[in-house]
Amino acid sequence: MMTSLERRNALKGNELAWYERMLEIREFERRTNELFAAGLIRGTTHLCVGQEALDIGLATTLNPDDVLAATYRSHGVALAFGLSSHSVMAEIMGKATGCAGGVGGSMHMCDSTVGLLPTSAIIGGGMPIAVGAALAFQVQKKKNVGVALFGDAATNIGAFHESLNLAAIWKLPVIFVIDNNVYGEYTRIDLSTPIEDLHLRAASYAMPSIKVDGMDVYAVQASMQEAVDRARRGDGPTLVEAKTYRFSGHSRADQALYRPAGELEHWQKRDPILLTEQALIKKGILDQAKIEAMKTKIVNLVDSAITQAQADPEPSAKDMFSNVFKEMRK
Amino acid sequence: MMTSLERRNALKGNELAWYERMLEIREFERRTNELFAAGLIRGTTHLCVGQEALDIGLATTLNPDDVLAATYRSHGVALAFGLSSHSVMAEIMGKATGCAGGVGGSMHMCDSTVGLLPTSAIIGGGMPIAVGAALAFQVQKKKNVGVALFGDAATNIGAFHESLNLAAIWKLPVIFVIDNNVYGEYTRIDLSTPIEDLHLRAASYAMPSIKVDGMDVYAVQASMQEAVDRARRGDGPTLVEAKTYRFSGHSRADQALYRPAGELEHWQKRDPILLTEQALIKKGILDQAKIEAMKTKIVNLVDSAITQAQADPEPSAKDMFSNVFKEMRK
Amino acid sequence: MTAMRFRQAIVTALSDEMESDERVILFGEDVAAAEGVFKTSEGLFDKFGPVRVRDTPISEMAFTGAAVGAAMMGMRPVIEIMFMEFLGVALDQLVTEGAKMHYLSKGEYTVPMVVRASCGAGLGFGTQHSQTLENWVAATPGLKVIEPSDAQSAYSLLRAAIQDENPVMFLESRILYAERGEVDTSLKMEIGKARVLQEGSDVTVVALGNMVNVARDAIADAKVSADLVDLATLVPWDRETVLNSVKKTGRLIVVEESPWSGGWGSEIISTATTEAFSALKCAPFRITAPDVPVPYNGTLEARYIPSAVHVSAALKAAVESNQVLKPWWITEGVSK
Amino acid sequence: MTAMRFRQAIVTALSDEMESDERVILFGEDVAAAEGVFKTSEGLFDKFGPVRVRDTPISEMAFTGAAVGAAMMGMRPVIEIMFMEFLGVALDQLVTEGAKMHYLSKGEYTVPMVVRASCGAGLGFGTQHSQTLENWVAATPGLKVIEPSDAQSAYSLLRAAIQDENPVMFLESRILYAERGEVDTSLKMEIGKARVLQEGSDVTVVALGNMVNVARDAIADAKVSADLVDLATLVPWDRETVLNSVKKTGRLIVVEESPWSGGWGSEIISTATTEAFSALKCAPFRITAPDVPVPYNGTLEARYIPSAVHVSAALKAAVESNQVLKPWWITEGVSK
Ligand SMILES: Cc1ncc(C[n+]2csc(CCOP(=O)(O)OP(=O)(O)O)c2C)c(N)n1
Ligand SMILES: Cc1ncc(C[n+]2csc(CCOP(=O)(O)OP(=O)(O)O)c2C)c(N)n1
Ligand SMILES: [Mg+2]
Ligand SMILES: [Mg+2]
Repeated sequence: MMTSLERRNALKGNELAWYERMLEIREFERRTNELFAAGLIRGTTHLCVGQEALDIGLATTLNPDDVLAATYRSHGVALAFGLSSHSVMAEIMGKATGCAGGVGGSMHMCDSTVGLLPTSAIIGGGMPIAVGAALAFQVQKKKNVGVALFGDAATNIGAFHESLNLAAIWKLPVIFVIDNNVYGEYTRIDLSTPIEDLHLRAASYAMPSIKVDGMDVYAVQASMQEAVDRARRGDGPTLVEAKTYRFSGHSRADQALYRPAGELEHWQKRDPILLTEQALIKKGILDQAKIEAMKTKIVNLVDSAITQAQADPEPSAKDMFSNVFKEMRK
Repeated sequence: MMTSLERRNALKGNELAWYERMLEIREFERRTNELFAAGLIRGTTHLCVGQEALDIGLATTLNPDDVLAATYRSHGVALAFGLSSHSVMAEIMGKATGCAGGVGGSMHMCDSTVGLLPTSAIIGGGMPIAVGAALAFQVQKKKNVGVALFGDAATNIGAFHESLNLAAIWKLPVIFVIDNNVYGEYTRIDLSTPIEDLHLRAASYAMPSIKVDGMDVYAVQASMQEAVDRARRGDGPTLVEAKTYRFSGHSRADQALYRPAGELEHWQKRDPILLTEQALIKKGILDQAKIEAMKTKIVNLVDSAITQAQADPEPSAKDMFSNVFKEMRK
Repeated sequence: MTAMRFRQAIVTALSDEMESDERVILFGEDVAAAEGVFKTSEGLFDKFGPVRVRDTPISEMAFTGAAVGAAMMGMRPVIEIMFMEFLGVALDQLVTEGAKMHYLSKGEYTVPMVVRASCGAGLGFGTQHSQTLENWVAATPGLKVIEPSDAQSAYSLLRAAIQDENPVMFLESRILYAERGEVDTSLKMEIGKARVLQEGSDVTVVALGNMVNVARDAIADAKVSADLVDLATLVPWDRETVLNSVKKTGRLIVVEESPWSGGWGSEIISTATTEAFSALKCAPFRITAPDVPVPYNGTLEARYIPSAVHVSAALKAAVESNQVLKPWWITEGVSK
Repeated sequence: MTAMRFRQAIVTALSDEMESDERVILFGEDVAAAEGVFKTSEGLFDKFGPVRVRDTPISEMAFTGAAVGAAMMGMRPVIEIMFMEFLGVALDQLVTEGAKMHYLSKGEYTVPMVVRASCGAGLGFGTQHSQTLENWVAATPGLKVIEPSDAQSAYSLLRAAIQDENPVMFLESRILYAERGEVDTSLKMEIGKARVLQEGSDVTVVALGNMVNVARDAIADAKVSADLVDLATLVPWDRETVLNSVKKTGRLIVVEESPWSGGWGSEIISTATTEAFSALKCAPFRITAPDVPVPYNGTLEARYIPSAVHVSAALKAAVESNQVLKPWWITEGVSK
């Protein structure tokens, strides 16, 4: 079994691995959806199908000692950051072996070994925390960056405004990444927000911003690299807006019937996995046979992760009382 | 005794009355400061010296059935809106005759007969409330407007961002007025905010904005009129930034020693009362003799208001239990 | 009488109020076109249109405050905070602004608004979407707090809340949304009046929201003679009914989903002890959730919530031998 | 031992911790250049410089959350919320994020941060700047809550709070800032331990923050033999000390500045009743503020806060005749 850190490092400079990890995320979400429908997962889930390029772009540009504050929609970014399908699925199933020990669930992914802070289920919850992590790095004179990843609709919450302003005035090494997947729950972004290009809000804080095609992993990497470089240089924060699309419904059983006809199909033509596939084929490092082999491997990998997670033990009553407070060193 | 509404209406189209009311505000604040220093007022006070043109500009452009959500720094706007010096001073002194019955104090002015909502002592507290008032007007198909008046430093609180966005998306008849007096408490605005022209933040909401010389009552009126017209036409909100200067310290005994040398003096040359005085003299409706007479009248008016307030009764223990809940109609 | 689900009782109350009073407007995230994530506004957008039923951006502070302002200008806004936790980004507007406007205006302005919020554990929504959090709002003079336990009280109390001249926090046990009950739409209920759902002689059980149902099952299971008091309104709570019951039975158990520390049940015990001390036959006590964040895992979450089995044992201990049943985490030795 | 004001004890504790641990940083509105609106960070900006002592914009949500994030990355941030009410715009970050990060990370991340906030009535700051509001934070598993009563406990407990590995809410009775007391900077105090300030046999008086001083005066005035328990830590509070005292004296009075409804004192009464029922000689009771927004007028504000005169009368009623003293607004007939 590879550790999270090993799985993270395995992506380094390895384009095929990016593609494979994207396949893993896609397959993982497909199975999650299936398991939820079958009643084998409780609560709620928020799938990230269609956003794999963004997740991989983040994971491959950041270092494992950089940190990310993300949201309830984080299966993909967790896998991209290096967590195993088993660790994520076990968490979704509430097992003791899950990345949060089974007390978190689908909305709360975490792994300190790769800088994945506990993801927040509160809109805007993670932004000030990423700012604070960046503050620590600045004080500690470390070259790390803090990243907040959140949705388009989250740009309307007060914490967004306050976080960007504070980061700007303190010139913190933090990057705010808007995953603009066009919807906040069942509401199209234009119904809740009077401007289309959300990154333009950076102007309110004299902060540089970047708009990027979130379906293109290379584009995401390039934009993130620019922002990361700025942060590591000590030149402060950046607001990045990645234009993506939520292929699935918002959560659970949502069929997304509120979508205008043809919209999904339009975006599916720009499926990030498809785009990566085409790019790699063009570069001559991927072909149909390899694709098939990889897909089979991934199907099996995710399947056995699920089988394993299902067989895993549940946390005990005692576990529920652990980690409420950190005990003091005596 | 004139009612608040009569005092408000007395300003209508009467430039001399504006000037006189500005004198009243100035004298009122001078006496407030004196009384506080003498220990005759408890708690805290936030003077508005230097901002009289903004207060009068608002009061003369809005109708008495428009509403204003303002802040703890509202003695001036209360007087401009029509409240008597007695009613405001009695409140500051905690008397039963005060505009909030003595339970509010300096930070909580209110008078429903002229649309002065209870002022909030929480930064950002009034903005959503003005939005809500505007929402009511829109639903009720009334031509009224809601106005939020707040400081420069308040543009960094989350409620600012959320309120502007909500007002914009619902196209509400609301006007956000930034009283940019250069300081938030003891901190110069450039130390807390990375941009200088705060009205530019309106771009984040595709909202029109206006920058105006807050020392010039005519300019304030013109800008407010533009915003009010837009709102009454049903064309939505406006962000107005009035450039003013806080002649006094933030509150109570603050000597404002943190000000750069010469800054106060620079602004004092643009004292709003001075500017109005000069304009009225130029127009030939004011002369030195009239000024002297008015000043004497105002000094006496404020003085007798104070004398009266001091003699007024305190609220009774029973008053403290009134108006916690509105009793139901039976 | 009509059989309907708890969530339909909410819809019906909203609809009936909106029909009879055009000042009532409704807004919140996805309450209009999508009819609410819990379908608690089904049909209302179609029926009352986009002026009165509105989707908001994700801006709890702005839209809670907008309700305050609209209420002060003569509307009767009802807003939906999807999960009670989300009030954590907007508490100021309800508690520090809305609840104080009547007081600060010498009574000149009133704030007739209702903040509906779903609350409680049991559905696997994890630690940031499963608390009841009455404590955030319960010590706010000027704010009423209601928490119905079934479709009938949801219907009648929501109507009463909308008709009230004051700000009201209306907490809905999320786990009850799908539960069915008989509703008489002509039945009025008064805010501040507890419901004695069942009468008995040996013990008084006080509960709120879904815990009323747990308590009912427990009483049946324990076969004790109990007064079951559904508090229904937490602020102002019905001291008279509770005290009369305790004076009659001499025993008091409060069942609450709040944590062991800081939960509202302490106030019931404390008041009853002070006011009915000489009537008490044994120590009154609370049955609560433990002092931990709500765990996601289903088995743990089920243990987190007070269970009928445990409450039943507590009832027997009290009635049969005047004993206090300690929390399970103490008796089982898993925590202090 | 050094005589210093309460606010200087705060400064000294901050300074000593910052000196001994470079991970400690301080930020908030006007805490740096201006040294705090209550001068609770006097000299710290000069001493520790702009990297470790920072002024923030007026953005409580952002800077409270920034403390959470910085703490998770190994710093020990102390932030100042100028008036406790301002947490109403930022509660989410402390209660729903910060307090749950350790749990949600299987203990991998810790959040050693302190949120200092001034609280309480008595200085004429009006209804939005005068509450104690412990109830907003007290039912939060994962968050400790401290409220010192004098310069010594302010000093020792603030140091303990900063050294603690968990998020701590540190409430400072604003009215105490100017009070002087003797401080022994070598004295350590433990979080979660109450201080028995005075021992007696006939009644246990439990208080917090400035109410400890009111209780002390009352005990002297009433000339009763009382245990005066300064709770000092509200979460987790010292059950053992309180229960032992109640078992000894058989009488319990809690003095609190919270409102009558929803105040923290209920929990003390409730727990003591449950755990020490048979030891009680008479009904325990609370002395609290009334259920009204804090009034500005000085006479009313003085009545709002529990007074030594009233507490003294209550002590006598309890000790001399086992009676409960009703709140003054009831006995005087000004309210129900
Ligand atoms: C403060 C708060 N308000 C509301 C919600 C409910 N909610 C969960 S997800 C969501 C939509 C968020 O949309 P967006 O930010 O675009 O992210 P996406 O789900 O598309 O990834 C809402 C409203 C919440 N979790 N927190
Ligand atoms: C939420 C909140 N945070 C902090 C404060 C404390 N405070 C009162 S006035 C003030 C400065 C506000 O500056 P500005 O908005 O420019 O208004 P001005 O006082 O200059 O009129 C601050 C920080 C508050 N009242 N509310
Ligand atoms: Mg989205
Ligand atoms: Mg200012």
